[in-house]
Formats: sequence, structure tokens, C-alpha cells
Amino acid sequence: MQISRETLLRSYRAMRTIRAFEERLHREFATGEIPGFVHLYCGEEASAVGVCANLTEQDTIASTHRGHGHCIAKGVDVGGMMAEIYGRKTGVCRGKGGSMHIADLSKGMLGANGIVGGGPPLICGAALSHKVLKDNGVAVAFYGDGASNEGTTLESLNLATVWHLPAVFVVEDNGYGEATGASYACAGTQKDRAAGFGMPYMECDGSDFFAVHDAARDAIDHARSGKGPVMLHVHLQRWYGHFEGDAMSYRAPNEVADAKKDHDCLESFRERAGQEKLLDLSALDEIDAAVADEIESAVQAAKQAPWPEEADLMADVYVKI
Amino acid sequence: MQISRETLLRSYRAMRTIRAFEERLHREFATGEIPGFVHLYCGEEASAVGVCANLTEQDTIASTHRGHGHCIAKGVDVGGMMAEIYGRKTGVCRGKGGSMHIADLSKGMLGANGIVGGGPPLICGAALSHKVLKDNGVAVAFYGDGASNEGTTLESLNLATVWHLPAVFVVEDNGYGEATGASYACAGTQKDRAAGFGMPYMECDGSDFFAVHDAARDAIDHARSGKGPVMLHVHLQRWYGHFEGDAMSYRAPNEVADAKKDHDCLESFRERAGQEKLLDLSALDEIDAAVADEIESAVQAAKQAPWPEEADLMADVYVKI
Amino acid sequence: MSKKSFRQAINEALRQEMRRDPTVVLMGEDVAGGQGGSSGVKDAWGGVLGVTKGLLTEFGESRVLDTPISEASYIGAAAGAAATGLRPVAELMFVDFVGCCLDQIMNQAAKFRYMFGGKARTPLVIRAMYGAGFNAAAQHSQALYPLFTHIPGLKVVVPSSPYEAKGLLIEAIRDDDPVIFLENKVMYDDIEEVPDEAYTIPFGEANLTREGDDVTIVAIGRMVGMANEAADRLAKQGISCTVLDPRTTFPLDEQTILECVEDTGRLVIVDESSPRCNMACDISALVAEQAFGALKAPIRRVVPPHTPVPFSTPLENLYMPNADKIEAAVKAVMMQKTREVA
Amino acid sequence: MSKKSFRQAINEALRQEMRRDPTVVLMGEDVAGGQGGSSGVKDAWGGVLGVTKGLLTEFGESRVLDTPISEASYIGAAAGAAATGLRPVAELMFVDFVGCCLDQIMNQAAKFRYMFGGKARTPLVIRAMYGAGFNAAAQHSQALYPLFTHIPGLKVVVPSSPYEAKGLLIEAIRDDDPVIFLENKVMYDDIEEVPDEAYTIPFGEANLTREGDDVTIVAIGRMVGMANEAADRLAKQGISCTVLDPRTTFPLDEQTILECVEDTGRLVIVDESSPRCNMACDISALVAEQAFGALKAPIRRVVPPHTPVPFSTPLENLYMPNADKIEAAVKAVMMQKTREVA
Ligand SMILES: Cc1ncc(C[n+]2csc(CCOP(=O)(O)OP(=O)(O)O)c2C)c(N)n1
Ligand SMILES: Cc1ncc(C[n+]2csc(CCOP(=O)(O)OP(=O)(O)O)c2C)c(N)n1
Ligand SMILES: [Mg+2]
Ligand SMILES: [Mg+2]
Repeated sequence: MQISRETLLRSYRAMRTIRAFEERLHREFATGEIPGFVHLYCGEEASAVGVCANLTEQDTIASTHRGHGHCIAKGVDVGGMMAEIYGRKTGVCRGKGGSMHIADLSKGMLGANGIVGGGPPLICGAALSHKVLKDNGVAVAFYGDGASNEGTTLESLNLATVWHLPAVFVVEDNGYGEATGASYACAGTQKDRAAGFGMPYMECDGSDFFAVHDAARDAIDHARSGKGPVMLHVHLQRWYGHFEGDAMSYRAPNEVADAKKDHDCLESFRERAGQEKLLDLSALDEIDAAVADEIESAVQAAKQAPWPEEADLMADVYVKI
Repeated sequence: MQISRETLLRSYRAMRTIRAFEERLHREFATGEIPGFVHLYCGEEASAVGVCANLTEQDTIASTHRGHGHCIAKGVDVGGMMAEIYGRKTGVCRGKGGSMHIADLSKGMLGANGIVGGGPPLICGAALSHKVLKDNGVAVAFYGDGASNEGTTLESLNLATVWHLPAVFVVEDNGYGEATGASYACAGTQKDRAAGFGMPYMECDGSDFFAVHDAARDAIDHARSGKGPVMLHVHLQRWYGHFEGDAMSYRAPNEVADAKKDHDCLESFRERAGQEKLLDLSALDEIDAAVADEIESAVQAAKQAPWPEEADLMADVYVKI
Repeated sequence: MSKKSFRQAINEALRQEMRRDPTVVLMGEDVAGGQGGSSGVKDAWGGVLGVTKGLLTEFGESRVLDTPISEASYIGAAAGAAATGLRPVAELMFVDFVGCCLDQIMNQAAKFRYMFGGKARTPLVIRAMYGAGFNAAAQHSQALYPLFTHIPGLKVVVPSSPYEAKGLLIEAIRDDDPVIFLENKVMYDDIEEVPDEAYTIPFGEANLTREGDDVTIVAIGRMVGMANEAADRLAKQGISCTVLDPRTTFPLDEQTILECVEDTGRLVIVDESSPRCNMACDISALVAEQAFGALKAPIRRVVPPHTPVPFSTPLENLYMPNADKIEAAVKAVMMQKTREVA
Repeated sequence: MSKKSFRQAINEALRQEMRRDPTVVLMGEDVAGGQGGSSGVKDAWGGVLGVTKGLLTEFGESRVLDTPISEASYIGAAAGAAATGLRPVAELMFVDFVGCCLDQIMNQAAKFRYMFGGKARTPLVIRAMYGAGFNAAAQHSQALYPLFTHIPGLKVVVPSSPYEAKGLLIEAIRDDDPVIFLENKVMYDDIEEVPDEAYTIPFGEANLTREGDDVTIVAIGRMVGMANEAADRLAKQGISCTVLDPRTTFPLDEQTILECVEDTGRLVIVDESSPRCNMACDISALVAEQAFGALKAPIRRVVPPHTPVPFSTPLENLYMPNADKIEAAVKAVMMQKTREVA
């Protein structure tokens, strides 16, 4: 099925935004101005965007510690995200969450999550909401190869099948959980695990937007049409360290360079868009320029934004005491 | 491979002991004299005994809330068990544990466990001890179909393969976790789950001692010889309620009756022993009589045994404070 | 109004709220019971001690959900459902099983609202049984409300009678924050007058079950009954006690506690949870900081020893607080009058 | 003797004990780091903050075990291994992750010995980072020692300096009970003189880092340094403080705490864990019960507010106890002299 021009443009813009957001963060982090732990999604953009291109705002996603990409793909405000990472009062979480906790429920974004394996159970719940409220929504859990070994994730695969939930489990497999290779930490295969919980399995090349989009469309259609949950295994490469500051001595020197050269989702998107005349490349150039401006202003705005104040400390622990 | 006469006699005695122990408990519980939760293993005897017949005292097992059978099969003192269940000072746990916590580390019995899914992680650790201490031992986790959905169990399957442990995971599948059917609660199959964690899978009819014994022998040999962990799926029927007091309205009226008629491990053992002239049936009758006496004295001794005293309350929280 | 057991009071609260609000859903292991069973009876148990009996029959499988034995996934699902439009009541069966799903409670549900800058609502209730006295041994007898009380973002309810249970549970279901609702397993057959209609008891308002001049006794959950029993006996000996049931350990009605201590000048706290960092410590510290000037005697705690809960009846009896121990503690603080207040 | 960082002190303790005792094994996520990586470097990380660096190289893969990200399985495995002949030191990385493996700690390791009638030994150490001050936000900044202290069967260690860390960790590894060993993540680069040879510091013996006449300050872990700083400043203002580091919250050196309060008559407790049911409450309750007669003023607690730990620097600074807040609390108890002791 042909992807609409509008979707293609929107998706390219989202991927470019993630890339620019992350590369800028990488530079800003090095200056010491950004506090806390920051995990970059760079190189994996097509996964978040290819999946979310098939979702509406009322569908729900849950993300991970490496959450910026999912947030942007699901429509969370980029300026608010930047301000959040800088710890400002204007941040989407008013400076209380930081990089690992960006959330926007009004956008169906149930949160980045500092806990590996935190998302899949939540997504069972969100899927249950969609099912009970009969709103035709689907819930999607993004989680890593490392997270695929957490009991929470495995239990959730089972629960989703038992409850026949409209849920999609997207394993973002970048081959590493921190410094440990998936070839060491993941026994068996994701495919067999899906089978172990009676769940259909699909996989795709995560550096190819079109491949992710199409696989995700099938997976999400399946879930949305009441046929139960699906696992979608996306093969990826991460371009930076596990977190900012990681020297990556566990990876072969050329691994990242090769990934950047051969598995750049933005390059391959442009190539295919050009070859198949899906889009005018100048339109993409314009997007690139617009995104660069957007990120620049987001950073400037964040740096100038006010800090949270004393009264914020005690606010919003409870809805009501 | 032929099972030795001695093993056959020992195994029959263990199965008969479990049966007699449990049926007596069933009657004693009804009098109100036995406190707490009691889960009977009746009907499942061949599983514990068929597996443990292939283990030495230094091999380790971990059990469940339904632990009497595993304890007896692994050689825990029957009188001490009975006294424990009666809460007496002479109990194997000095009256502090009760039915759900019977343990005897000197027998390689790492404990019944009140927590569903509690055993499999412990068994990864026991298997690691065997491996690091190079004592040629194997560690076996018994767990139910219900427990096969706990994250702890699923994580342990993965960890055991990753660490290449001498461990065997025995799923005692009696079709129910409390009142809920495995057909509802367990998505997929145990076989596919084993594959999902790169683990060889075997299965057997748990009402047939010979079948369990042979499958367990293969599984344990595999683990002991350094080839890594194995899953052994044992198909079983439980003859009583989930715990004493359960009216079992979730089961078809004839289900237990049929199981008793067609899947009695003691009957099928006697039949085969007789048919194949493996043993003299009179020897088995003698065992039956001896076991009846043993259980009778265990109950009498337990009822007359002293209660724990005030000084026991604070004892043994720590090795040393 | 009619006599109802603690069990019936809870069942009724659930039923009335489920009738009122279609977003209230129940989930847990065997909350219905019988799914996949060979008899086809799907409402076979209604919870392991029959508390949710009949709810599947009335509300159907889409609102009364049996779960696999996997607490992390379904408690996490309850949190996720609460954040996305439902009002789940999840049953953890024994509170001891929180070891299998603490992350979902502590790091997810409890923290959403704050971490997300006030943008989440998580109207989740987790029901669980607590307490010793059932010979259920070390892994099925803990109280653990101190753990939950320690965690910012949670509300914690420990009802002391059937009347309290119904009103507090309805309040919990209508509350927009995550609530841990703890039911003492020994109390399910306790009976008292309970209104038939729905009613709520607000959180953070202690219940003064008895007023006196000499000693304030603050007691939690099942301990309230024991404290009243001790107070009865003490009254006959001329010692007059105030007995206070905080109802919720968060929010805690600090003001009423402080006022009572201001009046009596003496405090005994009765708490069946393990003694270190428990509610007895918490309330004692509150008073030692904020009503110090009113104190005429040391603050006494009637708590179990720092041991797991033992199985055997005589040991469990020694372990548990009871009216005798409370009576002795009250007498002790009456004797230990170390000073006149300025 | 030479200057060593907190990180080096811990690394050295592990290394020396692993050399001494072949049954000591290490496990955790990336405790070595690099297994399955494309460079083939298997000792790539040595823990997420480099604390266990080099141990795989010295002791090999059979004793330094990287794990999948599945805390329940490997913490449970550590408990099982401890009960069957090894002395595992398992790293939980951030103590906040205890939500994923509380059962293995609370219901398994901690209870084996008691439940089994004294027949088990579980010489297990769980190391984990705790504390705020790193902008690590709500799920990576908790202190949580009150949870562990609440659970009978566990010992809980919170070292306050590199010297303390080395001696207490060696003691923990040699101890036959399950020990939770908490390392403040902000302190890894703190430096002081630390003996090169192995030494132990016994559990349950508080360290008097300073003696004074007016106020006793009891502080936990990283708070000890802040308490000493405050005491320095207060000394210049003529207020003389005792500063006490309990080192272990279980066993707790009750006697030394009580003696110090008997001497000074005033108590301030500094605890960076969430304020409800925490160690400040616990110690306050101890004193209000057992040294009540010596108290000249209310017991003050310097603790964070009952909120999750916020991310942003100014909020986190407001959240944390610090020397200023301690100083203010001490001055307040000096002013609040409500009575003369009889
Ligand atoms: C429960 C828990 N355990 C461990 C961690 C520490 N941690 C953070 S990210 C991470 C690796 C996750 O790997 P993966 O799921 O593959 O995601 P990736 O980082 O590759 O995107 C680990 C171990 C955590 N945050 N939560
Ligand atoms: C963590 C935990 N969850 C729930 C329970 C309550 N419970 C005790 S036994 C049981 C059913 C276990 O089923 P299965 O594993 O199939 O074993 P079976 O009883 O059939 O032998 C349940 C839910 C528990 N003890 N621990
Ligand atoms: Mg990964
Ligand atoms: Mg079963």
C-alpha cells in the first residue's frame, strides 16, 4: 500500500527532528550544562517514526530510558522536551522528570521510563483501557533487547495474549543492553519467545523507514482489528554510547562508523524518495533547514527559561491530599 | 536402561509414603488440628519421585507451596515433616515454617516455597554453586503450570541458558493454578517457551513413574554432563483441591474420579512391576504396610511432641547479630 | 442497615461502585476463578477467601478479569489502565506478594504524577490481605504498610472494622491517586452494622473510638479492636484511655494525634508490623517532635519482635501484639511519670 | 596507607576478599561489561560507574558474572548460591531497582534461616547505589534503606566514607547473613586515607566522629559529612555537637545513641530517605522510649519532604538535607529548651 505524501513528509520531519535533537544534545551534554543521565536514540529514528506513523493521537505508547525518539514521533512538543532536559519550569514535566521521564498523556505518550521493562505491563493496561472503553485504540510498548529479558516484559507477553489485548510489542534490538551484547544476554530468539506466548511475530530492518512502516502497519492493524497482540522485532544500531559519557570499548571500532555509513535511515529515506520520485528532495532540504531552526530555538529557549521554584517542590505529588 | 531393583523399591516406597502422608493430612486437616494452608500433592507422586530417583543427596532441588512430595522424594525425614506441619518444636523447621516452608539443606532440599515462582531463581544459584564448586551436582526447580507465568521463572530460563548452568526446570503441569485453568492462563506452550530461551525440552506422563524416571534421567544427564539446562514438562492431575478446604467447583465432577481411576501412579507401577516381573508384589505390600505404620507413628509422635517455647521466638533470625 | 461481615462490606463496596461507574474494573488471580476449568463455572472462587464472589456474574468478563500468576504484569497493567481512563481495583491477594511487583507500585504508579509534572492521574486501588494470626507463616503474614507509607505518591488505608472497610474502600475507588487498601485476613468474618447504601469515609481523618484522660492509644487496623479491649479493662482499673484509629497511614491525621497527646500527655502506639521503621516509629517521631512539651512519660510501642512471622500457634501468639500487652504498656507509661509538664 | 577514593576502596575490598576466598563470586549487570560485544573486550565497564573494574581480568568469567537485565533471577540466584556454598556479592546497580527483585530479598534470602528453623546460612551481599544529588530523578535517586531495615533477617550497611566503605564491605562479605550494602553515588570520588591491607569494621558499632555537650546529631551515610560540616560551623558559634554515624541501620547501635543523648539531652537526626517510616523516625522512637528522661527538647528530624526526588537542580537542592538545614535544626533545638531534666 502506498504511503501518503503527507505521511512521508511528516515522518521525514520527525526522523530529522530526532536526529537533530539528539546530535545537539550530544554536543550540549559535553559542555556540562545538561545534568543527569542522557541516552541518545540516534540511528534508531525510523523505528519510532515508522511505528508511530501508523498511530493516531489517541493510541498509546510506552517508551524507555532512550525515549526522546518515541516522544517526538508521538508528537510531544520539542521545545517542552528540550526545556525538560535542561530542568526548566517550562519543560513538559515542569523540570521534575528530566530526560528519562518525559511523558505527555494528552498525546498518548505514557512516559519514557527509567526502569528497564517498565513499559510493557503499563501497555497491557493501556490496551485494556482501549478495549474496555471501546475507543478502537491500540497500545504499543517499545522496549530494548536488554529489556526483553526482564520478567515484566515476558509476563506482559503472556498477559496480553491471555486478555487478547490490542497491543503491539516492539522490540528495538540494537544488539546491546548497556555494554553487554544481546548475543550473550538473550538466549533463544525473539521469534521463539513470541511463539512461546502464542503471539504472532514480525520483524524488519529498523534503518529502513519503509520496512518499519509496513511491518508496523500490519502489526497495528492486526491488534486494532481485535485479533490480539503482536510482537514486532526491529533490528537497529545505536550510534552513540549507552549513555553520554560511554567510551564504547566493548564495540569494534568500525561498528558505529559502518552503521552510520550503511544504515542511516535518513539517507536511505532520501534515496528511495528520490529514486521512486515519491517526494521532491528540495522539500526534504527545506525540512532539514526548518528542523535546524526549530532545534536551535528550542535550545535557546530552554537555556533562557526559568527554573522551577520552591513552591513546585511539593506540588503534584497527589491529585488531592 | 533398566532401573535397578533397589531404585524401584525405594521409589515405590517414596511414592507410597507421599500418598499415605497426604491422605492422612487430608483427614487430620478436617479435624481442625492442623493450622495454616495445606496443599496436597496426592496424584502427582511419580513426578517428584521419578525425578529425584536420578539425583544424589548432594544435588539440589527447590520446591513449591505443594512441597511435601518433593521433600519426601529428596529424603527429608517424614517424622520431622509431620511434626513441622503440626507446629511442633521437633519439626524439621522447629515449628517456624509449617507446610509451606519445609526445607533441609543437608538433604539438598532448598525449601518448599510460599511464593509462586520463588524456586527457579534459587535453583539458578544452586546450579551456579555446583558449577563453581565443581562438585558435579545438578540443581532442579520444580514449579507449576501457574508458576510458569511468573517473571521469575521466565527470567530464570534465560539466565540458566546464558550461564550454561547444570539446571533442570521441571514444570509440573496439573492444568490449574488455584482455580484457574492453564488453558486460560498459559498462552503458547511450554515447549515453545523452552525454545524461546534456547533450552532443550522434554515431556512425559507424570502418572507413569517409568516415563518420568526415564525422561528425568535424560534431562539430568544432559545438565550434569555440562550441556546446559533442560526443561522437563510433566503432565499431571491433582487429586484434591488447590488447598485443603477448596470445593473445586471449577472442575468437572468426574475429573478427579477419572484421574484416580486411570492415572494412579501407584497402581500403574504395581501393574507394570507385576507384568514385567520387575518386583514381587508381596514386597510392595510389605512396603505399604510399613509405610502405614510409619505415618501412623509420625502422626502420633507429632501430636505428642512439645511446642516451641518463648526462647525460640527470637532464635535464628540471624546467624550472628 | 444490617449486620455485615468485613468480607461482605468489601464485596458490597465493590459492587456498588461498579454499578455506579462503568470504568471500575477488577483484576487479580482468581478474583473470579474458574476460567479454563473443566466444569465451565467461571465464578468459582471470587478470590481466594471469597471476597469478590459474584462480581463476575453481575459484571461479566470484561470487567472482572482473572489473571495469570504474574503480579508485575497485572499490577503494572492496572497502573497503565488507571493512567489511561479506567479505575482499576487490582487484588494482590497477600500483601507479601508485593515483592513481585513493587516496581509497578513504587516507581511507576506512585511517581507518575510528580515525574510527569502533574499531568497524570492514576486512580488505582490495590487490595491485599495482611497480617499474622492465621498460621500462614513468614511469607503470608506480613503487614508491610510501613513500606507503602514510606513511598511518596501512595495513599495507604488500613480499615479496622466492616463499617470502616466499606466506607474507606468506596472512598479509595473514587480517589484519583493510587491507594493501597489492606485487609486483615483474620477479620473477614468480623460482623457489625453496615449501611446498605454507598457511603464514604474521608482519608486523613482519624476515628476517635474512645475518649479518655490518661493515655492516648493509637492503633492500626486490627489493633484498634485490641486497643479498645485493653481500654475497657483499664477503665475498670481507673485508667482512662483515648483510642485513636488513624484509618489511613497516608494521609495521616497528625493534628488529631497531636491534640489527643496534648490532652492525655501519654502515648502508646500499637502496630502489628515489624518494629523497625514502622508506623509506631513514625507516629512516635511525630509526637516527639511536635507535642514534646505535652509528654509526661516515654512513648511506648506495642509491636512484634524483629523476626519473621513464625508458623506455630504458640510462637505466633507470642509474636502478636494483643490486649494484654497493650494493657501492660499503658500501665507502664502510667507508672513512668517522669515529669510534670511546665 | 594511601589516599583512595570511595570507588577504589570498594574495588579493593572486593579484590582482596576474592583473593582470600575462592567462594566469593560477583554478579550483576555489566559488573564486567562487554560480554557479547563486537570488540571482544570483556572487562569493558566494570560496573556502570567503574567500581568493579578489572575484577573479571583478575578472577575470570567463572567468578565475575555478567547477567541479563533480569534482577529477580540473578538476585534470587545469588540467594540460592549463598544457601548452597558460595558467598556471592550481587550488584543491583541502583537500589531503586529493588522493585524488580524485592521478593528474592524479603521473602527468600532474609527469611530462609528463620523459616527453616536455623538450618540455613545465606552469606549474601547485595551492593547498590543510593541517594539523590546526581540529577538522576525519581527512579534513580531513592535511599530506601528504611525498607531493608524494616525487614527482619537483613543487615543494612550505609558507609559514610572510603575508609568506612572498605572495612564495612569486607565485614559484609565475611558475614554469614544477607547484607544490603548501600553506596552513595555522589561519594564515589570522595578521597581519604585508606589502609592497603584488608581490615574489617564490625557491624552495630556506631562511629563517634565528634564529641560535644549540647546536641547529638545522628546522621546516615552521606549525611555524616554534612553533619560534621554543620557541627564545625556550630562550634564557632559556641554550640558543641556530638556526631554519630551508626554505620549499620541493622544492627543498630542503640546503646551508643542512647548514651550520647543521655549526655547531651538533645537530638537531631539527619536522614536523606523519604520522611515517613524512615530511620529518623526509627531512631527518634528509640530515644523517645528509652532516653525520654534525658531529653531537654523535642527531637528534630532533618529529612527531605514526602515527594519523589525531583530532577531539576534547584528542586533537588531544595529536596536534600544539607549543612545549612542541619545547622538550623540544631539551633532550633537549642532554643526550644522546654524543660530541665529531673
Ligand atoms: C530494572 C532496571 N535494570 C537496570 C537498569 C539499568 N539500565 C538502564 S538502560 C539499560 C540497558 C537497556 O538495554 P536495552 O533494553 O537493550 O535498551 P537500549 O539501551 O539498548 O536502548 C540498563 C541495564 C534500569 N534502568 N532498570
Ligand atoms: C507470588 C505468588 N502469587 C500468588 C500466590 C498464591 N498462590 C499460591 S499457589 C497458587 C497456584 C499455583 O499454581 P501452580 O504453579 O500451577 O501450582 P499448583 O498449585 O498447581 O501445584 C497461587 C496463585 C503465591 N503464593 N505467590
Ligand atoms: Mg539494546
Ligand atoms: Mg498447577
